Amino acid sequence: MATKQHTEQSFPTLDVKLKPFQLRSDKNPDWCPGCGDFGIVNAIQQAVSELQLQPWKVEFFAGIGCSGKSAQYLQAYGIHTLHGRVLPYALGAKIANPNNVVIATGGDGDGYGIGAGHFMHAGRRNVDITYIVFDNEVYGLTKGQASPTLEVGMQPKSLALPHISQAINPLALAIASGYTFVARSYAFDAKHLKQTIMDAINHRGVSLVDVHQPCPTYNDLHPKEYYTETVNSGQSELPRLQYLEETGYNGFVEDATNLEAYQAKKIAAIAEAYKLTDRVVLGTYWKVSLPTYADRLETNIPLLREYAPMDVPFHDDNFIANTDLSSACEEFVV
Amino acid sequence: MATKQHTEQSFPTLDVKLKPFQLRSDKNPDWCPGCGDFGIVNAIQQAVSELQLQPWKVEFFAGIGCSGKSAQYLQAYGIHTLHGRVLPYALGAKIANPNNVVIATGGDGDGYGIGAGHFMHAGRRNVDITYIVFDNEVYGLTKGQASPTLEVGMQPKSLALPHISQAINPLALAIASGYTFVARSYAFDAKHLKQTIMDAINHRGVSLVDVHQPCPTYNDLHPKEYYTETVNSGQSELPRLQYLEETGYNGFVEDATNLEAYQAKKIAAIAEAYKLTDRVVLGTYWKVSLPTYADRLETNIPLLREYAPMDVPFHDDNFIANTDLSSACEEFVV
Amino acid sequence: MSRITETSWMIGGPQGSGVDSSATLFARAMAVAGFWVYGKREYHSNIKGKHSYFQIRASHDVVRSHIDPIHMLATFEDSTAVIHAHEILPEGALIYDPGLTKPEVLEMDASVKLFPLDYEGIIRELAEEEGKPAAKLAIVKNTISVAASLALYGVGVDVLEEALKGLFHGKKSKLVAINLKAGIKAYEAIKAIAHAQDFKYQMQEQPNKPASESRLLMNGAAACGIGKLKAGMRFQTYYSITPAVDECIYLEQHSEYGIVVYQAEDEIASINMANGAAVTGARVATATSGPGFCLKAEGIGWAGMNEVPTVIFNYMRGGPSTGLPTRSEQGDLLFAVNIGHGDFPKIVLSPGDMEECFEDGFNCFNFAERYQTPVIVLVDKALANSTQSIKKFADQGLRVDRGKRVTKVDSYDPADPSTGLPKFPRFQITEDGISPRPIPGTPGGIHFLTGDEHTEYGFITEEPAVRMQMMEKRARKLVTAANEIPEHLQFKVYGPENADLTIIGWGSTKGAVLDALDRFAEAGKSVNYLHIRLMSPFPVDAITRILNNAKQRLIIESNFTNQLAKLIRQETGIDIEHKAVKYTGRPFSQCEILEAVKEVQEKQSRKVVLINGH
Amino acid sequence: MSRITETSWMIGGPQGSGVDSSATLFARAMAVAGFWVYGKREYHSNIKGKHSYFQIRASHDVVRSHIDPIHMLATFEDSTAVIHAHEILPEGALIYDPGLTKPEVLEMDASVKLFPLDYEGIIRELAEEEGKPAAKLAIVKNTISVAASLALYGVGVDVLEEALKGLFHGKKSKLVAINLKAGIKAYEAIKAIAHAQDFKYQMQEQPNKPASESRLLMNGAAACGIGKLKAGMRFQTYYSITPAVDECIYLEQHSEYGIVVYQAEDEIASINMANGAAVTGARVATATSGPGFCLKAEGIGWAGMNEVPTVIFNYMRGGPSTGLPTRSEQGDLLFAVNIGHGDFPKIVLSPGDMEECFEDGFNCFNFAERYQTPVIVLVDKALANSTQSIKKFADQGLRVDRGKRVTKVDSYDPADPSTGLPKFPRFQITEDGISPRPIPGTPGGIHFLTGDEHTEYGFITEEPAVRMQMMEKRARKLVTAANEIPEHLQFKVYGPENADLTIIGWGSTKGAVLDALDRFAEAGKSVNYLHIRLMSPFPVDAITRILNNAKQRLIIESNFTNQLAKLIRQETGIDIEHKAVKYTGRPFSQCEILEAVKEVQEKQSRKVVLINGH
Ligand SMILES: Cc1ncc(C[n+]2csc(CCOP(=O)(O)OP(=O)(O)O)c2C)c(N)n1
Ligand SMILES: Cc1ncc(C[n+]2csc(CCOP(=O)(O)OP(=O)(O)O)c2C)c(N)n1
Ligand code: SF4
Ligand code: SF4
Ligand SMILES: [Mg+2]
Ligand SMILES: [Mg+2]
Repeated sequence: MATKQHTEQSFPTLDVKLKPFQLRSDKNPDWCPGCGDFGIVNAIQQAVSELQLQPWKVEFFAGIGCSGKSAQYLQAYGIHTLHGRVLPYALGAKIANPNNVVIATGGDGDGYGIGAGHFMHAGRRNVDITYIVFDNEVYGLTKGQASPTLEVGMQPKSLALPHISQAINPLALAIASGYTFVARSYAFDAKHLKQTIMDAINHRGVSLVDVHQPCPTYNDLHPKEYYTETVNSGQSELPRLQYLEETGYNGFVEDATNLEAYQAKKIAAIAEAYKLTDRVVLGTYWKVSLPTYADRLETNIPLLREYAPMDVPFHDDNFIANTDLSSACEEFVV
Repeated sequence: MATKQHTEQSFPTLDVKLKPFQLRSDKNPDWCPGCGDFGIVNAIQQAVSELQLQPWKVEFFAGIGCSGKSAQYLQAYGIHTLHGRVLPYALGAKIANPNNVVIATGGDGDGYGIGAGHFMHAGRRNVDITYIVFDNEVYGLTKGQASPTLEVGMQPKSLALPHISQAINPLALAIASGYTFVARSYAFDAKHLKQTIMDAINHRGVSLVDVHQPCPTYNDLHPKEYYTETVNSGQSELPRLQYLEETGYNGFVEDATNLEAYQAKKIAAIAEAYKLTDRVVLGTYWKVSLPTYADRLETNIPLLREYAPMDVPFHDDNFIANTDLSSACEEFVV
Repeated sequence: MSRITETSWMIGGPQGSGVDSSATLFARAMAVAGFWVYGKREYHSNIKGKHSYFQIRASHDVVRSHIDPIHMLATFEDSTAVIHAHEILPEGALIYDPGLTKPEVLEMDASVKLFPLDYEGIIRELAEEEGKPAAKLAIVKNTISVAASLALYGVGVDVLEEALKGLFHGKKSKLVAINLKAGIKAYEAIKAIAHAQDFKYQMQEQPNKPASESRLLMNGAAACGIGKLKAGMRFQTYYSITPAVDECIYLEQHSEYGIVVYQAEDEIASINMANGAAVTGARVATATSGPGFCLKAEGIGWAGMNEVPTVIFNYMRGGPSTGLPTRSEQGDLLFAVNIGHGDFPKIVLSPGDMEECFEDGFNCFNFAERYQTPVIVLVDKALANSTQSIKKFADQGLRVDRGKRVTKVDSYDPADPSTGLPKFPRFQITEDGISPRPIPGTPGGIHFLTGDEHTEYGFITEEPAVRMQMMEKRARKLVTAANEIPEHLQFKVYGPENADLTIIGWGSTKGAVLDALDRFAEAGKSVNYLHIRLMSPFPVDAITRILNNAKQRLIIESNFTNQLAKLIRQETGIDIEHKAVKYTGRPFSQCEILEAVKEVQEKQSRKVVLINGH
Repeated sequence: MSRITETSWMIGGPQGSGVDSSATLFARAMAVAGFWVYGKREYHSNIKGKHSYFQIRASHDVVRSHIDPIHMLATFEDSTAVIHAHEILPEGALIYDPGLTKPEVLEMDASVKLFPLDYEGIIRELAEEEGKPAAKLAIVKNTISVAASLALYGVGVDVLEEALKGLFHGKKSKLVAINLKAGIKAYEAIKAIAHAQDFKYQMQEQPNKPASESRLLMNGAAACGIGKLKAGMRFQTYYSITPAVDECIYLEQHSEYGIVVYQAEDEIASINMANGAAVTGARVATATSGPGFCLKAEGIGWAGMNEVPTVIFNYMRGGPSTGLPTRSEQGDLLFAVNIGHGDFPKIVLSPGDMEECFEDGFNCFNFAERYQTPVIVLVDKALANSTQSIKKFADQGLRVDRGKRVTKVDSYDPADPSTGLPKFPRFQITEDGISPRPIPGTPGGIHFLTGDEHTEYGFITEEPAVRMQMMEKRARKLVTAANEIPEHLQFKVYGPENADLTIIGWGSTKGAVLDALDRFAEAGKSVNYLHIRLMSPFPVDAITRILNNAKQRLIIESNFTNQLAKLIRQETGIDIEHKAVKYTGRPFSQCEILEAVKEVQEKQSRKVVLINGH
C-alpha cells in the first residue's frame, strides 16, 4: 500500500461520481418526521459520492438506537452491530482488512454511554476509521432517557424527573483519549457536515465527528429551531451556528514531533471544546498526524508490510493448509 | 446528616486513635518483595487511623489484580469485587447507604483498562467515594501485559514486543470526566500519600488518587530507583519527585458558581496534568466543591432528606410489609 | 336481538399516533361498564410511523388472553384496515375514515358491516365550537374511535366520561371535557347510521358488575414493580432496554416511595451496583432484557459466590441477539438457569400472570435474603405489556423475611475498639447452608467478600478441603430452598385431576391455557394444566410424579427449541411426547391452544408450530 | 537390582523460584533419555512466594496423567518437604537442603531414603571457579535439583547437557555451560552418597528409544495455538486472563507468522472485534476464561444471528466467579452450550489431549466457516497447563474449508456501477441452512448484517413468516453439522467392546482414564471409555446407542453438578447411574480413576467424590 506513508488517505476510486440517491439502499428510513438522522445519513451519502468511493469497499458499521438503523440505508456493506459495541466491530474489521474504508456510526448513548470504555480506548489505538456520533442528548429508541451529553438539571419532555448526572464533553474527552481528528457538526448543516465527514474519512487515523442532531420526539430542549434561532450577544443578534474557522482558532498540528507545541495545541483544543458560549460552534477542533495502529503493527510484525492480516496466505490452491510449523514447534522438540 | 451542606466530610469517629497495625487484618500480603502495593496499603491504614474512622463503618472495595488483594488486608469490611467493576460496587454501596465511608481501590488495568467506561461515568455522578488507583503500568497478576498507562513504544521486560498503543493520562481524563478531586501520589512517599488519601476521604464527592507504584517483578522501566534518582535539569540535579504546591500551582476552585473562573481553572488543571517534565509531580491537581449525587437525589426524592435509601421503612415490628400501595395503584384503579 | 357476552376488538395505526391510549381508553370504558378485559399490544421497534395495534377482549367473565378473530376493527387511517380487515368475523364491524379507506379494495368477509366515521368533520365541528385550530385537536381521533366502538357495542356513553377521567387525571384532567365532547359527537354519528341498531355483536349488559374501584387495569411490568414496592425494594438499577424500561420508568414516577431508580451507564454497572448495594443490606434489584441480561452473567456469578441477595428481572423479548426487540419470547430459560461460569446456586422464578408478577415481585426479595443467593425472575414481554383487569392485589399481612441477618455482635464492644477487631465468620459452615450475615456498619461484623474461593471469614483460599466445604455449603442452600418454598409458588395444576391430556407451560402462556381450559370444560373435554413457576431449584419430585401420572402430555412454549421441555428432561428424564411451539414473537391466543390440543388429540402430532398474529 | 520402568517425580517451591523451569528441565532430560513424560503444574493465583509444585511422570510407555504417590521429591527450600513428604512412597527418595530442612520433623514414611544436597556448597564452589558472586548464581539451584534426581534415577548425566541446550537456546544459550557445571557437581554429590546405589526406584533404560527430535514436549495451550496457526488464523483478540493468556503470549511470540494478537481493553471488545474481523473474512478467534467468557455472551449471540464464523476458546478454570483462577475445572459446559439469550445454533467442542487440541484448533475454523456460526472450544486448565511428550503433529495434507464463500458475483459489473448496486441475498433460504457468503470488498456482494431478525438481504424485519423461515434456516445448519462432522471428532470409544463398565468423560479426564484403562487391561478387568468431544450439536443417536448398550455406566467429570451427565440426560433422557466428580480444582490422577471404578464395582456407589492432590 503506497499510501501508507501519506498523511492523507487515498483509496481506489470510481471513475464516475454516483448520485447520492444511487447510494441509498431500497429500504426507507423509519425515523420520526423531522429527525436529524435524515440529515446525517444524507451527508454521509454525499460524502461517499463526492469521494467517489467504491461502494463495495465501504464497510458501514452502526450501533443500536434510532441512529443505528442508518446501517441499512447506505448502499454499502452495512453492519448493524450491538449497542455500544460499534467501535470494537469497526476496529476489528479495519485491522483485519485495511483495504476497505471503515465508517462507524451510532448514538450518543451508544458511544458515550455504554460504549464509553471503547470510546476512550479507540483513541489509544489510532486505527484508521471514521466515527460519526449522532448526538441528540437522549436515548431515542428506548424513548427518551437521558444520554451522557444531557446537561445536569435538564428535563426534556421525556424525563419524569430532572436529570441529576453531569454531562460529558465528547470533544474534550476524545482529544484527551488520543483521537487524531475531532470535529463537531450539525445534522441539518448539509454543507458543513458533508465536508467534515469527507475530511474525517480522508484523515489517516481515528477520527470523531460529533453531530448535533435534533430529536423532535423526545428532546424539546434543542429542536431544529434552536439551531436556526439567533443568539443575543449583548450588542447584536448572531446566528446560533458559528464556524470554528471564523473565530481564528486553528486546531491542526503541523509537526507532531515538536512535543512542546503539540502539547500546547492539545490544551488549546481542549480549552476550545470547553469554551462557554451560547452559540454552537462547528468545526474541526483537533487534527494531528500520528502513526496509525497499522503502521505500528508493521514494526512488530514485518510480514504485514506485505500483506493485510487477512491476506497472509495459509493454504495452497487445493486448499491444503501449508503453514510450516517448524518455527512454532522449535522450542518443544525433544 | 448535618454534614450534608458542608464542603468537607465529617464522620462519626472513634475516641481513640488505633495504631495502624490494629487496622491490619490477620492475613499476610502475598505481594512480591519490594512491591509498591505494600506502601499504598500502609498509607491507607495510616489515613484511616489518623481520621479515627470507625473501622466497621468503612467499606473497602477492591478490583481484581495484585492491587485488588488489598481488600483482605485492612481491618474493615473488605469487598474484593470483579475485574474492572470496583466503581459500580462502590457507587451502589454508597448510594444505598451513605452512612459508611467508601474507599475503592484497584489496578490501572482494572480501572483504566476494562473499567474505563465506569471510570468516566463515575465522574458524571459525583458520588461521595474515594478511588485509589495502584498505577504500575502493567497487568501485574496476569504477568505483566501492558496497562493503559504504559507509554507507546515502551517494552518492559514482561513484553514480547514493544507496546503499540498510546497511554492515557488518568488525571486529565478524570478532570474531563467530572471528578471533583484529582491527585497523584507515590507508593513509597508515605507522608504525601497518607495526607493525600486523607484529603480525598475528607472531600465530599468523587475523588481519584492515582498512585505511582513500582512493580519490581514486571516493570523495569520505573523501579523504586527511578523515583529516588535525581533528574538533570540542565543546571542542577533535582530529585525526581516534585510536589505540586512547590511549583506555585493551585488547583482548588474557590467558587464553582463563577463559571468562567471554574472553566479556566479546569483547563489549567488539565494542562498541568499534561505538563512535559522528567520529574514526577505529586499533588492535588484539581478540587472543586459541587453537589454530590446524594444531594441531587434529594431534590428529586424528598424522602431521602430523612432517610438513607436502604433505611426507608417498609415493614412493621412483626416484619409485616406495611407499604401503602394506593398511590402506586391509583392510575390503574377501575 | 340476542347480544353477546364476550367480544374481541382491535384498534391499529402508526406508532406514535395514539393507538396505545385509544386502547387503554376503550379497556377502561369496558371495565367501567362492568366487563372483564384483557389487552395485548403489538408494536415495532420504531418510534413513529410503523404499524402497531392493540387487541382488547372484553367479557362477562374473567379473560386472560386474546382470541385471533375480531368482532370489531376500529381504524382512523388507512393501513390498519388493509392489514387486519381479513381478521374481522363475518358480520363484524369495520369503523373507518371514508376519506382514507376504500372498503371495496379490502380483503375481508363480504358480510362485514361498514361504519364510516367522518373524523375530519367531527374535529372541524369541535374546533369551531372551541375556537381552536383543527390541527391542534387531531389527537381526539382516538376518543372518536373509542366512542364509536362503544356506540356500536351498545354500551352507554356515560362510561366514556368516567373512563376519560381515569385516563386523564392530575395535570391532564383538563383534557377530559374536550375529549368527551368529541366522543359524544362520534357516538351520535354511529347511532345515526341505520344498520348500527342491527349490529350482531352488541354486548349484553353485565349482570354481575364488580363494584367500582374494586379492580385494577394492570400490566405485568407494573404488577412486578408494585410487588417490589411492597417488598421494600429501595434501589433499582437499570440500563434502558425494551421492555424492561417500562417497569423502571413506572417506579421512577413514584418517587414518593423513596426508591432510587438509577439509570447506569450499562448493564454491567447495573448488576454490579446492585451487588454493591445488596452487600450493604439494601433490598435491590436490576431489570433488563436479553442483550443486557447477557452482560450480567459475571456479576450474577459474583453474587452467587458471595451469597449476596441480588434480584435480577429479565424481561424476555424475541431473540437471539437484538432479535425482535418489541416482541415476546420465552427464549431465555436455559440461559438463565445456566448463566455464569462454574457451579453456584441460583433461584429462577417465572410468573405467569399479573397476580404472580406481584407475588414474585414481593417474594423474590424474601428468597434472595433467606437463601443469600441471586434470584432471577423471568417475565415474558407478552405478560409485561399486556393489560388485564384483575381484583386488587391481596397485599395485607405479607411477611418480610430478611433471613439470617446479624444486626448486633454481642461479643464485641465497639466502645473499646483497641481490644482488637475480630473477624466475623460470615461463611460459617452450617447444616442448611445458610450462614449468619452482618452488614457493613455492624460493629464486630467485619468480614471479607471475594469472588475467589474463601474461608469462613472470607479470606481467599485455594485449600482443597475448604474449597469442598464451601461448594457443598453453597449447594445445600438450594436444597433448603427446594424444601421450604411453598408448593404453590413452585407450580400448580389447574383443571380436572386425572385429565385425558395434561398441558405443561410457563410464563404468559398460562393465560391462554386457562382460558382454553374453560372451553374444554364447556366442550366436555378433560384437559388440565401444569403451570411451572420455579425453574431453579427445579421441583423434580413433584413434577416427575405429575408427569408420570399424566395420561397424555403436551408442552406449549414460546421458543424454538422447547427449552422447558429440555429442562424437564434434564431434571426428570421425561421426554414430553407432544410439543407445541411458537417463535414469531407473538404470544399464544386462546384459539391456538385449542388448535394445538386438537392437533394432538386428533392427529397425535408430535410437534405443532403455531403462527397466528401479525 | 531390578529397576522400574515408570516413575513419579515432584519438585516444589515458592512461586517465582524456578519450579517451573526445573520441572521442564527434568522432563526434557527424561525425554532425551528416551522416556515418555507427562507433567502437571499446580500454582496459586500469586506472583511470588506461594507454594507451587510440578509433578512429572516418566515411563517407557506413553503416559497421559499423573499418579498421586511419588517416588522422588526434589526440594531446595523447606516448605515443599513439609507439604509433600507424606506423598513419598515407601523407600522413595527425598532430596533436600540439610541447612533448611530437618527430615526428623517431617511426616513421612520411615523407609523414605534421605539425600541431603549441599546447595550452598555447590554454588559457592561454582562461584569461586567462575569468579562470580554466589548470589548471582542462586538460580542454578534448579539444575542442581534436577541433576541430583537424574543421578538417583541412574539416568546418565549426558542427557542433562542436551536438555539444557533445549531449554536455553538462542540468546539464553550462554547459560548452558554454567548450569551444566553445577549439574555435574550435584550429580557427583549424589553418586557419592553410599545408599544412592541401592535406591529402589532407579529407572531401567528405555529399550525402544524414540528417535531424537521426533517428539514434542507440548502443553495444551500451545497445542491449541499451533492448531490455529496451521488453520490460518490471522487475528486473535484477547484480554489478559489466566490461563487463556498463555496461548496468546505464545502466539504473540511467533510474530513470524504474521498473526495479529490484539490485547483489547476488555473481553467485550475482544469478542466484538473478533466478530468485526470475521465479517471481513479473516479467520479470527478470541481466547478467554470463565469471567471473560461471561462477558462474551452477547457478542456470541450476534455472531449466531449474523451467521458469522467467530471462534471462541474458553480455557476453563475453577469457578464460580473469580473462583480458583489458577486451578482447573470442567465447570463451564452448560453455560457454554446455553450461552446467549434466545435460540441460535452454536458448535461447542472440547478437546481431551494435545492431539485433540491441535485438531480442534485446526478444525474449529473449518466448522465456523462451513456452518457460518460461532464455534466455542472448551479447554480445561489441566490440559492447557499440562506437559506431555507426544509424537509430532500430523500436520500434512490438512484441508482448509472456507464454506460457501462468494468471491465473485458474475451478474454484477463493477465497471459500470451506475447500473445500480443490487443487494446480495446473504441469508438466502437453503435446504442445508447455509447461505452463500460474500465478504465486504466483493463487488455485487453488498448486503446488510443486523442482530435484529432480517430478510434474505439482511434488512430488519418483524414479519412473522420471515422470522420463522430464518429461525428454521439457522437451526438447519446444526442438523447439517451433526450429519457432516466426522464421527471421530464427535466422540470415541476406547478399550474393549461390550465392556462390563463404560466410563464416560470429556476434556482432560481422557488422559487419566486412558492410563487407567491400561491398568484395567493388565488386571483383566473389562472397562472401556466413551470420550465425548462434540457438545453441540450433541451426537444424540450415537451416544444413546452406546449408553443403552453399556452394561454399567460411570461418568467422571471435574465439576460439582455433573454437567455432562445433565447434558446427556437432557439430550438422551439417560440418567447415568454412577457418577464421580472432583471439585477441588485439581485434575484427576490415574489412581483416582481406579478408585472410582473400585467404589462403583465393589460398593455400587452412586456418587463418588474424589479429592486427591494439594
Ligand atoms: C446491551 C443493550 N442494552 C440496551 C439496549 C437497548 N437500547 C436500544 S437503543 C438504546 C439507546 C439508544 O440511544 P442512542 O445510542 O443515543 O441512540 P438514538 O436512539 O438516540 O439514536 C438502548 C439503550 C440494547 N439494545 N442492548
Ligand atoms: C473479566 C476478567 N478479565 C480478566 C481477568 C484476569 N485478570 C486478573 S488480574 C488482571 C489485571 C490486573 O492488572 P491491574 O488491574 O493493573 O492490577 P495489578 O495486578 O497490576 O495490580 C486481569 C486482567 C479477570 N479476573 N476478570
Ligand atoms: S425518537 Fe428522536 S432520534 Fe429517534 S427517530 Fe424519532 S426523532 Fe429521531
Ligand atoms: S507482580 Fe508487580 S504488582 Fe504484582 S505483587 Fe509483584 S511486584 Fe507487586
Ligand atoms: Mg441518542
Ligand atoms: Mg497494574
